[in-house]
Amino acid sequence: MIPRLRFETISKSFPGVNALTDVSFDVAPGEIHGLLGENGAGKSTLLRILSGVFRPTSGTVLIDGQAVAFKKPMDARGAGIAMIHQELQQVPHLSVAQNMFLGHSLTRMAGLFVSRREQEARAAEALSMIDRSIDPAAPISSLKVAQRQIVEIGRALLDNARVVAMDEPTSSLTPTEFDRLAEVIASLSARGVSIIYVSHKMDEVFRICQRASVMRDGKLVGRVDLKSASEKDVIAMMVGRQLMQEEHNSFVTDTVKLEAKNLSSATKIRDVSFTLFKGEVLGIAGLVGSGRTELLRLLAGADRLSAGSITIDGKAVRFATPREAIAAGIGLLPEERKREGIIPLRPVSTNMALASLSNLSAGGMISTGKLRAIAQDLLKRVNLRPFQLDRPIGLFSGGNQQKAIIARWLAAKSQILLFDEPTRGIDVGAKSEIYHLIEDLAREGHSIIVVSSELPEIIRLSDRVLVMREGRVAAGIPRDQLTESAIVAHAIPGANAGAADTRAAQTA
Amino acid sequence: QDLAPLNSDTEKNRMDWSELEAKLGPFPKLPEGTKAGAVSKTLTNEYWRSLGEGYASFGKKVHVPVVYQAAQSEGDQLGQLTIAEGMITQGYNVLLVSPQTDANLQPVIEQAKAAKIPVVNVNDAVIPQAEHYVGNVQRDNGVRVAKWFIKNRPQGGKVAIVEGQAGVYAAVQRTDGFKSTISEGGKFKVVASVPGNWDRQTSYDAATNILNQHPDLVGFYANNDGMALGIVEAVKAAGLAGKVAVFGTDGISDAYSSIKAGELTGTVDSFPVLTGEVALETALRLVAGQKLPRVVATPQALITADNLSRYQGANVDVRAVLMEDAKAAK
Amino acid sequence: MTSSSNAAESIPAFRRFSFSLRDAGTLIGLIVIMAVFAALVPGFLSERNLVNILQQSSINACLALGMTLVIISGGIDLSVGPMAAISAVITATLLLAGTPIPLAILAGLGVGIVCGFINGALVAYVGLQPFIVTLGTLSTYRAIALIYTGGNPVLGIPSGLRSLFNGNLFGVPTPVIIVAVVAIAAWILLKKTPIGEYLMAVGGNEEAAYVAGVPIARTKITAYVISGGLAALASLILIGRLGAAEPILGNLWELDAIAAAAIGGASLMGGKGSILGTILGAIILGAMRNGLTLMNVQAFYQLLATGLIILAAMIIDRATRGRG
Amino acid sequence: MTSSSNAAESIPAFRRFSFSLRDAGTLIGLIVIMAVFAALVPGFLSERNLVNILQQSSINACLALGMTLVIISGGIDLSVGPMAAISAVITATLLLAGTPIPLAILAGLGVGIVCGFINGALVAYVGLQPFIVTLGTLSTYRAIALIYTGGNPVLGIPSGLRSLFNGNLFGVPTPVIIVAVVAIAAWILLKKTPIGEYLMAVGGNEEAAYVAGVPIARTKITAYVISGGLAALASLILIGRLGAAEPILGNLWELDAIAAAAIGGASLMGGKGSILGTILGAIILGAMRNGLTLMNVQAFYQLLATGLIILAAMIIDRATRGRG
Ligand SMILES: Nc1ncnc2c1ncn2[C@@H]1O[C@H](COP(=O)(O)OP(=O)(O)OP(=O)(O)O)[C@@H](O)[C@H]1O
Ligand SMILES: Nc1ncnc2c1ncn2[C@@H]1O[C@H](COP(=O)(O)OP(=O)(O)OP(=O)(O)O)[C@@H](O)[C@H]1O
Ligand SMILES: [Mg+2]
Ligand SMILES: [Mg+2]
Repeated sequence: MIPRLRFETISKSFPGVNALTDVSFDVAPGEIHGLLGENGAGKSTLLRILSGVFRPTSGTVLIDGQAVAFKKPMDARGAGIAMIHQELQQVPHLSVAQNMFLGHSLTRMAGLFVSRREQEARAAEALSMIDRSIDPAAPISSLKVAQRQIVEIGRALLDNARVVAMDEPTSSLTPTEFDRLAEVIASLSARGVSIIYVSHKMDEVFRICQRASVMRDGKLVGRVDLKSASEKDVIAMMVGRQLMQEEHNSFVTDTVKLEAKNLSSATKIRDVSFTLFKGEVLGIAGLVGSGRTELLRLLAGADRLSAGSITIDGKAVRFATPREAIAAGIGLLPEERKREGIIPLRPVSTNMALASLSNLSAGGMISTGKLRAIAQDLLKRVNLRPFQLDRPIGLFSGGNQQKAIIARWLAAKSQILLFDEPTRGIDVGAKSEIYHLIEDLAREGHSIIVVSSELPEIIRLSDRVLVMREGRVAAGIPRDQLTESAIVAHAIPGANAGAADTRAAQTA
Repeated sequence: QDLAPLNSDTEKNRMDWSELEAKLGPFPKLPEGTKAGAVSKTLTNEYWRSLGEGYASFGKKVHVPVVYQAAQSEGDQLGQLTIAEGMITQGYNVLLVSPQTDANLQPVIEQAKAAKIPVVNVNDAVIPQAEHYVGNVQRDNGVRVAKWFIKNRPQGGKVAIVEGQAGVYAAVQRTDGFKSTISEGGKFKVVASVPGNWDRQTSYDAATNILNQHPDLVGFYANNDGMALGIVEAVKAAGLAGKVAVFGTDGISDAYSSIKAGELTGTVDSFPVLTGEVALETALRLVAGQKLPRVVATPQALITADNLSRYQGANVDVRAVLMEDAKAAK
Repeated sequence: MTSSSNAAESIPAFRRFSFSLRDAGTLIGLIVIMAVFAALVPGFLSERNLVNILQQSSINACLALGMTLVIISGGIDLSVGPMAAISAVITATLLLAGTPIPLAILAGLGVGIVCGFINGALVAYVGLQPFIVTLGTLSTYRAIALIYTGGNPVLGIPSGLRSLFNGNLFGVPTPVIIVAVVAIAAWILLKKTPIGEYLMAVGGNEEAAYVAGVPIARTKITAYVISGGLAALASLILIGRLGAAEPILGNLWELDAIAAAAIGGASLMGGKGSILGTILGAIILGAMRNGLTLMNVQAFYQLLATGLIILAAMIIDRATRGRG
Repeated sequence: MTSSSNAAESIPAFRRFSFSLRDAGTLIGLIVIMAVFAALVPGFLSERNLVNILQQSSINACLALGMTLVIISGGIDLSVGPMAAISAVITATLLLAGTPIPLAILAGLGVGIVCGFINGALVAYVGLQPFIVTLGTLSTYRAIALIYTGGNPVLGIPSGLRSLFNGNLFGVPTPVIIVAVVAIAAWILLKKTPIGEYLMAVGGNEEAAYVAGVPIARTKITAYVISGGLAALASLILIGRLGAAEPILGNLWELDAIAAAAIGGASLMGGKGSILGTILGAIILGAMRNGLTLMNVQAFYQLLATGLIILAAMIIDRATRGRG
């Protein structure tokens, strides 16, 4: 049988980096093909070649046996290839539906006018497969990241594509949404649509994919049949070594580090109270839109409190800007890396040092030596790849950008670290590195709050978990009662929201 | 540096252009290879192009090559300075400059002095340190128009002024001359004196607004002809043609045509071509080593439909006519 | 654009209606200015004067509409004045040479379109910065107009053209009607057609637009071409009014046009702008000039007032939108 | 920022050196222009003329350095000319009133700094768009200078100040030395201090800079304050040269300063710019004017050449950087 899609000895080099070397594999019609690899392995680059964003340095892409050479994304789209990009590709002042149909609007009157109503209807239809709550007429900028990611998925479903390339489509989604995506993918596959699925979440890949190709350093290192292979083997193939068994370690002390009382914000947060101890890792779980990100932004001084108080080390604090929070020892790893995290044109080293420049300067001048030393040290610690400190951060793969931002807060010596989806888009190897890092930080006496939509991650890391629901703390679950079902039970609206649980959360 | 700051309108050490030959004798012989450089404000205004024609025609007459340059726009102060400095380095024997502002060519005066090149300030802005100035009396432009009103509209009434760019010497002087003269008898009232920025469109809009509020206006005085022609259109659009007198300044050819057509009431012509000729003559006499007074005054005349044929036409020798005028004035 | 990006973010429902809210802010700014002048100048609110204000705002509004589209696409067009000048002098010379009026008008508009196309091509194909491209063509086009005419105005525009662009229709000046039609067309273009979406997309997130298959170059060029065409149209209105086409016409028009667009809510970072807002912005500027002239404010103080009113209008607008 | 976002993206090592490579592009542009003039104009490359070019470029370079910092921070400053005018007339009147020279200089610089601070505060605290803020202050500051002096120039600057700003040191004109020192200081500020990093962060991604604790408001204000201070310094150089301070001084300075920064590689989208590039850009503009004058090109054609050379310099630069 002719494969639906075939990569033939694809190479791509960027000046200074060989992103892909002789990658060949094929995907059958209706196949759901996993594409695995560490951060920077070249997965996105390969898919971007497929979707016409890049042209390969050498090699050919064949679709249904025919060689294609796309000059621009439009060409790929015309050839029946849809792509969900790793980073959100959206235009702020357009509506959800307009974004979804951008570049191939539905029109009436001989293509003269955009048919908004029809677009919105079709957009709603596509979105409803995953999330019914998104209003296709709303401006995209009013949506949270997760919802925007769903919009990206919806967009790919609009084209009746032959191949759908998904580059980490669920990086900010919760398992609930993944379940629905899995159904959608299954029905696409049943219709003969081929899917390439890139994700760092192994369980997802094992659940939906039949076969997978594994990449390392721009080369294809193996093809695996996921029915027979074990997760451990695949990870070993990706990372090139065995990962240690993950176990939770607790370093909680009974010194109160931060105390939040009755926090409310103008928009979402209602009456949130909790205590954070020195050395504690406090997990915050909840559905998309439950207010987790908002809570972290409040704590980090990025948004204003409308009521309530925060004390750190027993002293009342009130932050007007993140800068003040940083001075008080709080660091926020933002959820939306591209928009809130990086200064794309600046080197990775200065991006890392941005929050601690005053400490790295003497007499008003940045001490280049100190900056280099700390960059060397911390970026090595987070395992940045490629290890080029002067390279603009915008050119790094998504996961490596994330690592650099984590390093930012290590450089700033923040005592309270607020990690919003810290492993979003991070490969398994690096993920375990980050887990160890978080544990090390806790051991060193940092207090850490981790927001994550991945329940295994929350369970792996947390000493205690707060579950949020509609802007309130629905429950506090201590370590010994921590299970996925316990969290889910509290997170879903209408479940038994015990006031007692809330109280438990504050003192647990 | 010991020179008192020049006020071209009031300077005592002056001479009328008509006396040049009489007092200094026939045009002298010049050193071999004499060449003159001239810098003016802009070529986008006919006035300055005509001045250049005057330079060229006199240069041709006495076989002196004249290079005439201008800044890229009115108000380009540093660009004009660059041009003038370039001329000094290039070894011209004399410079004629029409500065954008009173001060922007000051360094040229100093550098030229060091290089022993005479500099003649020709019209408009006045460099305080200038040793020689050729031009008309700016203030007098406004005065002449005011006098016309006093004579021809004896019952008085409301008048309005549309000014040139705020802060520019010529605009300030012309406006002031008109304002102070017309207010003297107490019969006229200046109901508006608003900026037109040397711009036809701005003046049109300003005039429309003024006419709207004062339909009984007697007349407009504009600091230049371009603005006056804009005002004429506004007056026509308001249906007040013939009722509101409009005066401009400079005497560009379009102003003449408009007067002929019975639209523009008048303009104060300062005869740029003649001014150019006189200025170059003055400059070259300096090169030849003659002593001249600090200011050589050039003529101007209020042109209206009544006297237009005297100053323009196929057989009119403007120079001769003006010479007559000068004699008559004495 | 402010340090309080957080505030903006925490009011999403807000954003949903932000366009009309922003326009409301501009409208309030206009009302405040009108009220102040009405109190100070008798007759300011007379019908005749209001029509006057609209007529005097029409040229700037026409340019500002094109500017708004360019700004939305992430660019800027400093060359509107010189483009207008070239098409004015060409139309005028054609008319004087006896070319039929419709043909001369088409030629004038065509010249504006060609100039706009050159701007657009330099931005989109050569990849130069819009500011510097149009700064370069600002000089170049002006020089062409000056060289073509030798610096002299072209006088004697036939009355046929003049009445077309400077007449009245049911008591409304034709320039006002023309600009209203253009504004409606621009609004439809922006809100109802794919091109409008492309403009917003290219200015809002060029990479996303590219990946989505938006024809980037074509979209940018379209914006500059429209700006050129509207500059030409503005010049026709002007020569209709003045009866003369000057090569120096349109000096500093770009600043007024940009000010109108910005007062109306266009962001010079691209991706954002409102047709209604721009029209209101142009009227704010027109009303201000008119009021100051009627008050016979002295030149220096008029300049002062112009500056302060622009700032005040922006501050009022910012405040009514509820800053945060 | 071009349609080929992909192409731009695919040249990373490039980007790594992009600053110096970009500067090399500007340098090549300068060399080409110099070579052309050298071939056409005898004496163009004489030492005296070269010094002349530097001296004539010094004022624009001084302004353009401040402009570069503002542009890097994501803003723009249209009010440099009027800021210069205000500080010039105030310094001059103080000097005439017998104030000691150092004090008068400090006062002049202080005035520029205050004006810059107002611009910065309106941008950073009130949250207005930089273009419109500085368009408003462009009129306001100019009006203040005119009102303060009644429109008259202030003549008779003491020779002490004049020799300070218009003298020679080892045969090099002092303005050139002053600007060289300012350029080095600006380079150090941008490359070696936290403020420089903050400027690039704020212009590069304001939201991210905010979350990372960059003091957004303070950073933006710093840029405008520096721009105001350097405008004042430029005005001191000018009044040293002219011996007079005029309220209408500095007309259209902003365009030249922006052109120099943009030719030198500053992106008006913010986050990007080069001190060396800006200096080269200012020299390109200076050399061009000088050369055209020496060639006795007529004003209209000079305007044409100015426009075309700006475009050509940008195209050469784009081409040498290897477009894609
Ligand atoms: N536009 C670009 N310019 C230069 N280098 C690039 C560019 N895009 C990617 N690279 C480099 O190519 C390599 C592969 O990156 P790619 O984004 O394909 O990795 P990835 O496998 O998708 O990683 P991740 O899991 O982190 O998303 C990396 O070293 C990256 O830095
Ligand atoms: N359906 C929705 N439509 C529009 N805005 C929403 C919706 N749901 C939530 N939001 C906005 O999201 C914010 C709260 O979500 P927040 O990001 O704090 O929660 P979260 O649990 O962190 O979500 P995420 O998992 O996406 O990070 C609020 O400001 C709210 O206005
Ligand atoms: Mg990737
Ligand atoms: Mg979140």
